[in-house]
Amino acid sequence: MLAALLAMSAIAIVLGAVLGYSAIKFRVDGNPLADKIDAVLPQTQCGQCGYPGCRPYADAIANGEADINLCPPGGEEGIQKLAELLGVEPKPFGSDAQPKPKSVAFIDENTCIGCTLCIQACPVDAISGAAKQMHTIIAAECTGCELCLPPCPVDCISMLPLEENVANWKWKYPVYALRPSK
Amino acid sequence: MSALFKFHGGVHPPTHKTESTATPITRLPLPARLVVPFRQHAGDAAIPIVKPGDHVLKGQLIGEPQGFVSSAVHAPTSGVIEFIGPHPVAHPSGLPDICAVLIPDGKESWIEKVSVDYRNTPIAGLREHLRMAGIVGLGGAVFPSDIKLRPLRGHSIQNIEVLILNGAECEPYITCDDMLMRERAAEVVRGGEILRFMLGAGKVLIGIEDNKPEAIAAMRAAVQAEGLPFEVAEIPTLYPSGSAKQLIRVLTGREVPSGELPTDIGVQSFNVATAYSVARCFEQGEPMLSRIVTVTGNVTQPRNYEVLLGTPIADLLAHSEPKTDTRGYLMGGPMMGTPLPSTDVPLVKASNCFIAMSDALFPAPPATLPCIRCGRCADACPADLQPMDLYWFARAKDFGKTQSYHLFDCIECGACAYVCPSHIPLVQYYRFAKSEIRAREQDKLSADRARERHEYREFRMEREKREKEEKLRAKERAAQATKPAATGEVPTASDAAAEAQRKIQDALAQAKAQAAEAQPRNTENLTPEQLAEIAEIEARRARIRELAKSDVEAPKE
Amino acid sequence: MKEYLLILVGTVFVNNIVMTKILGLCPFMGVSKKLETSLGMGAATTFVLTLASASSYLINHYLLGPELAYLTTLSFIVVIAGIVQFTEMVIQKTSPVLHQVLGIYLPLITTNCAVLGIPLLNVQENHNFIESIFFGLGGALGFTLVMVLFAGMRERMEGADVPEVFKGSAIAMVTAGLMSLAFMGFSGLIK
Amino acid sequence: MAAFFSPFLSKPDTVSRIMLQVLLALLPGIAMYVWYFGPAILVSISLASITALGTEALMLKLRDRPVAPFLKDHSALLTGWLLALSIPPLAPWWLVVVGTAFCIVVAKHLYGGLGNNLFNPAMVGFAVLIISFPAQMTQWISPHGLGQIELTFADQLRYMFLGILPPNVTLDAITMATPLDTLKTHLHLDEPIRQILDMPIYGRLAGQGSEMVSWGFLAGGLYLMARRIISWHIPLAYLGTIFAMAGIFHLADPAHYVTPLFHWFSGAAMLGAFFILTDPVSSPTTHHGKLIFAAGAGLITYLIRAFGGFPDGTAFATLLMNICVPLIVLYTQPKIFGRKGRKP
Repeated sequence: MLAALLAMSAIAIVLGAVLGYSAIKFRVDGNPLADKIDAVLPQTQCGQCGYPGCRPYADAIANGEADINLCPPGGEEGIQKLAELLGVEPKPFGSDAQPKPKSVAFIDENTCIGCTLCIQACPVDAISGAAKQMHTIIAAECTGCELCLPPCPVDCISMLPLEENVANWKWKYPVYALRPSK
Repeated sequence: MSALFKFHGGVHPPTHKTESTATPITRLPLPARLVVPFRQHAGDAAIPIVKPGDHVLKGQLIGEPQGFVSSAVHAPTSGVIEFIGPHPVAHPSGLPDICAVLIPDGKESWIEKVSVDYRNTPIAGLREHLRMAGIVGLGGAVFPSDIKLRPLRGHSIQNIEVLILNGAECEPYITCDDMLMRERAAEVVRGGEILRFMLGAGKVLIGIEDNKPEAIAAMRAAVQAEGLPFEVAEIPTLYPSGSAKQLIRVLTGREVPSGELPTDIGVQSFNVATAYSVARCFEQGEPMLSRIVTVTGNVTQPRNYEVLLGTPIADLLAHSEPKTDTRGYLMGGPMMGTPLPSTDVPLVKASNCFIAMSDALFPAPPATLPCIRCGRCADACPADLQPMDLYWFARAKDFGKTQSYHLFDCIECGACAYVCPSHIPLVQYYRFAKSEIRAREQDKLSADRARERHEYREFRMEREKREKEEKLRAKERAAQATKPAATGEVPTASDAAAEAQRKIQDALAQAKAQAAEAQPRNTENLTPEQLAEIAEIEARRARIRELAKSDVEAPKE
Repeated sequence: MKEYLLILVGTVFVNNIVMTKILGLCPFMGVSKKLETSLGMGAATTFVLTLASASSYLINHYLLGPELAYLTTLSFIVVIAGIVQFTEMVIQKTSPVLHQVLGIYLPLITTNCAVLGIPLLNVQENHNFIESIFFGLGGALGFTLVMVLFAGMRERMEGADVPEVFKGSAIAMVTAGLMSLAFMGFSGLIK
Repeated sequence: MAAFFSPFLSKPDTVSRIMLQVLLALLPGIAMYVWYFGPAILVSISLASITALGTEALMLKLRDRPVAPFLKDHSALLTGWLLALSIPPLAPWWLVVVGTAFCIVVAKHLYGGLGNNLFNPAMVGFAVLIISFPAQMTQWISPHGLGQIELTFADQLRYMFLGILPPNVTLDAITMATPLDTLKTHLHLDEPIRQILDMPIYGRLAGQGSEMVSWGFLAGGLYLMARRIISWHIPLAYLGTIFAMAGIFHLADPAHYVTPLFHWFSGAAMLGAFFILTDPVSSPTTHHGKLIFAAGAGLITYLIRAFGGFPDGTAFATLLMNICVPLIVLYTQPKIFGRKGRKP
């Protein structure tokens, strides 16, 4: 009986020593994963995921607090990429966070009073204008995050979905009848 | 005769070329109205510089190039611009595009045509001239020709050894280049010489498939007549030998490295029709206003026409009298062409052929079955790709994998779908995958830009906050420095309350004084009538005050 | 030297630990979704298994001896856990990507029945030191080979038009079954 | 509908025509089979065909796919025929039915039907049968003229369907092991090759009747290569490897290892080389891949025949190499246009 205890404790001591030494030698810090997740997110900084912007959401996913299907602007392929990156099963969107077609904000110029509230709210400075001057949205820079809608006192901002034109038209997934055409 | 080389794969579809080469090129009479799209070339659309109602001359610039990859658009004939706005165009999406509708006045009065002596004009000037004349590649890509003549990045002059004039025209049914070479070989050759001069190319090869003997003879005669050291090479008929990369491989044995341009290996290729329009542009000073078009297929009179750009297709087709059992029209060839959403679309620089489709000529293929990986498409692919794997991952929408199988090296020639025993629309899957990948890369770019702007904004907010705090602290320090000199001891809480009280009293007193001084002004030097009027108003005010007082008390009792 | 090679080839092909002995199925099913992860997992398992079979022989031969034979399983598990922890630290240091991608399956090597099974088989067939190392190496290489092939098949099956009910791990199980059916062809090859 | 995208032209060839060609190419071999072993094989082939088509239709109905186009593509028929040809003709009727049903349902439709299966369906069926019913799978009949008792066709039918033998005939009398099987058993008894090959069962090259059947399949295979239905890579590599391996071992020890030609014309070598391994769905698509795939199959076939437990290794070799196909294809991608680095 004594020999058994001795043997086991001998193994334990040897292993403890090896692991202790390597724990020091192979210390590693920082979490490169968060940057990779942030690279996948659509950077709309819209906060629909419940976090104040994409970087906080990326950090939350990295240390496992947040789920991967809370980002509607990222759409279906966003979840696909996150699932692939984290090696987990892709989850469909929850009922509340359904992705919407990409849209751009538009200021109705006859009601805008130039109060600069939307300019302060815009996460990517996509609104040009000054106090008491006319405001307008730079369509190219607007990410469609809808953060400028609530602060506007006169509700002159509306979201216009990007319509298809000859330039951004995409070929569709081919659909053909399995039955012979005749 | 330089040796010829082979490229992997290629197919032999029935050529159907003899129908439309029987009659010579016919000029089409002026149609009733012309619809000129502003996006007739690769790259950004031209910007309209005319307004509805303007009168324009034939050849007058109506659309300025915008951005680096763009080209100009001209009025095909003299007349009045009726309308500028969206109009259906020949695009697979069927979506409208911005066009100018021109009502010809029938006079065909030209602008003042200026011919250019290309030998002693700076090359850059010549390129600018081509860009403003709207000269684009007529092989099908409609890429602005001036950019293709630009020296390679970082080189002052072009190091092009070989210029190739592409007269292969390997698509079935299409014969517009063939007829152009037969009837106007001289100008094509002179255009080739201009391009050779601009590129400083050593050798010029003209590649023509051996199923066009008359064109080969005509071009050789023209080269002889012009006394130019060009070589007309007769290449074997094999689809898609007319594709630039494949023709360069056949004529020079060099392979354009994947993802790079032909100029990187010292070769540049132009379509023969492009060379022809370059010659017309410099010799007659004519911008690109018309082109040769084949109308063939299920029509009684298949032939080639010289047609003004912007001519509605319905007029063009009417001349060839399509047969009754035509069930649709095709722009381009049967292998790479696109179905026309309607015939009310204009002819553009890229439309080299229109085919009337009938069940006899284009039978509906049998039912599409799943891919059995038989490998015939891989044997037929001129780019040595593995179409069955590309199809497999494009169908599963796994775009990362399609790129690792070199999706973007696919030239969409259709050879794989042609030989597929399961009749799968393979090219459609590749176009879908390419569109999706391009859209995603675009999203990625805008996402990165959005992140940069967001991070800069955060940084700017931080900076502003810090500056505000510093300013505040500086002000306080300054205020601190002046106040202690006067009282010497630290004011206690009660003193502070008394201080505040005193301030309020002063403010009230000041307000009362101001109200008292506020006399009604301009009461002197008034005319008697004004004084009477003021008196009457004062009276009325007094009466109203009486009424108001009584009302207020009235409800109280 | 010939019989060492025979052991090696035998354990990789003929009595492959995953296909014929049906050991180590959970990482085989879990990690083989992508080719890179299965390669990483295979390498990690080979590293652990070779070390484990070597150290298990030493422990069994010198430390435990005949009278303490009842301790073999317990001590083997402790040693394997130590080695796996050591491997995890090495991998986290050398390639954090692989460490992140393997995720939970890296520490799970400890519970991989192949990793414990092989040392126990070594003891059962009382191989000498060199034989047990070759047996461990062969078993691990067999595991890696089969898992990489399986990952190749699963990546291709991603795009297959599998009926909805069978999508995902169901069709993977069927494929694994057919694979072991195929490996039965090798039976009897080595006496 | 499909003609709404370019290209609008296509070659008139179809999948059903390809599979039909392969079926036609099987006929010479089947003719030899009937000639030497009697018409019983035709019964099992028709049984297999009916089961294959029936199961295919059932599965297509279950997946609510249009049944007509898929039934007309003859792929199920081909699977049925290949399985029927690789199991003993006198095997009980349910053996063929169970085998074919398993092929079509599990090996083909579970993966998604035509074009999605990873394993060659016929060989999966064969492997399942040989492992689950080893007894019935060794009831091969002897070719004519070997002095065995000749069963009339009616007796054969009665035995296949009812399992009743004519009064004074025992099962062993009418059945015998395949030439390969007898070779392996006698080799185990350490008899020299020359003595074994003198047995009546062996003809000039290999088994008395089975070598002629192999000639039939060889003829069919060459027809397929001529019609460019299959490429030369797989048959050449497969038969070449078997020839090389058998040659080496025969030269090293002629007393224990038979000549390469024996291996060519015995068992399912020819059937495997031209019809089984060249199944386009489960074999690699790249030319180099086909060579590696077939060479591997040849190696494994020879190892199993010479040292393994089963008489003929073609089936297991096919399945084992099918496992490696996705990886082989991944690593034998040809250099694409513009990446060959060819500067003339």
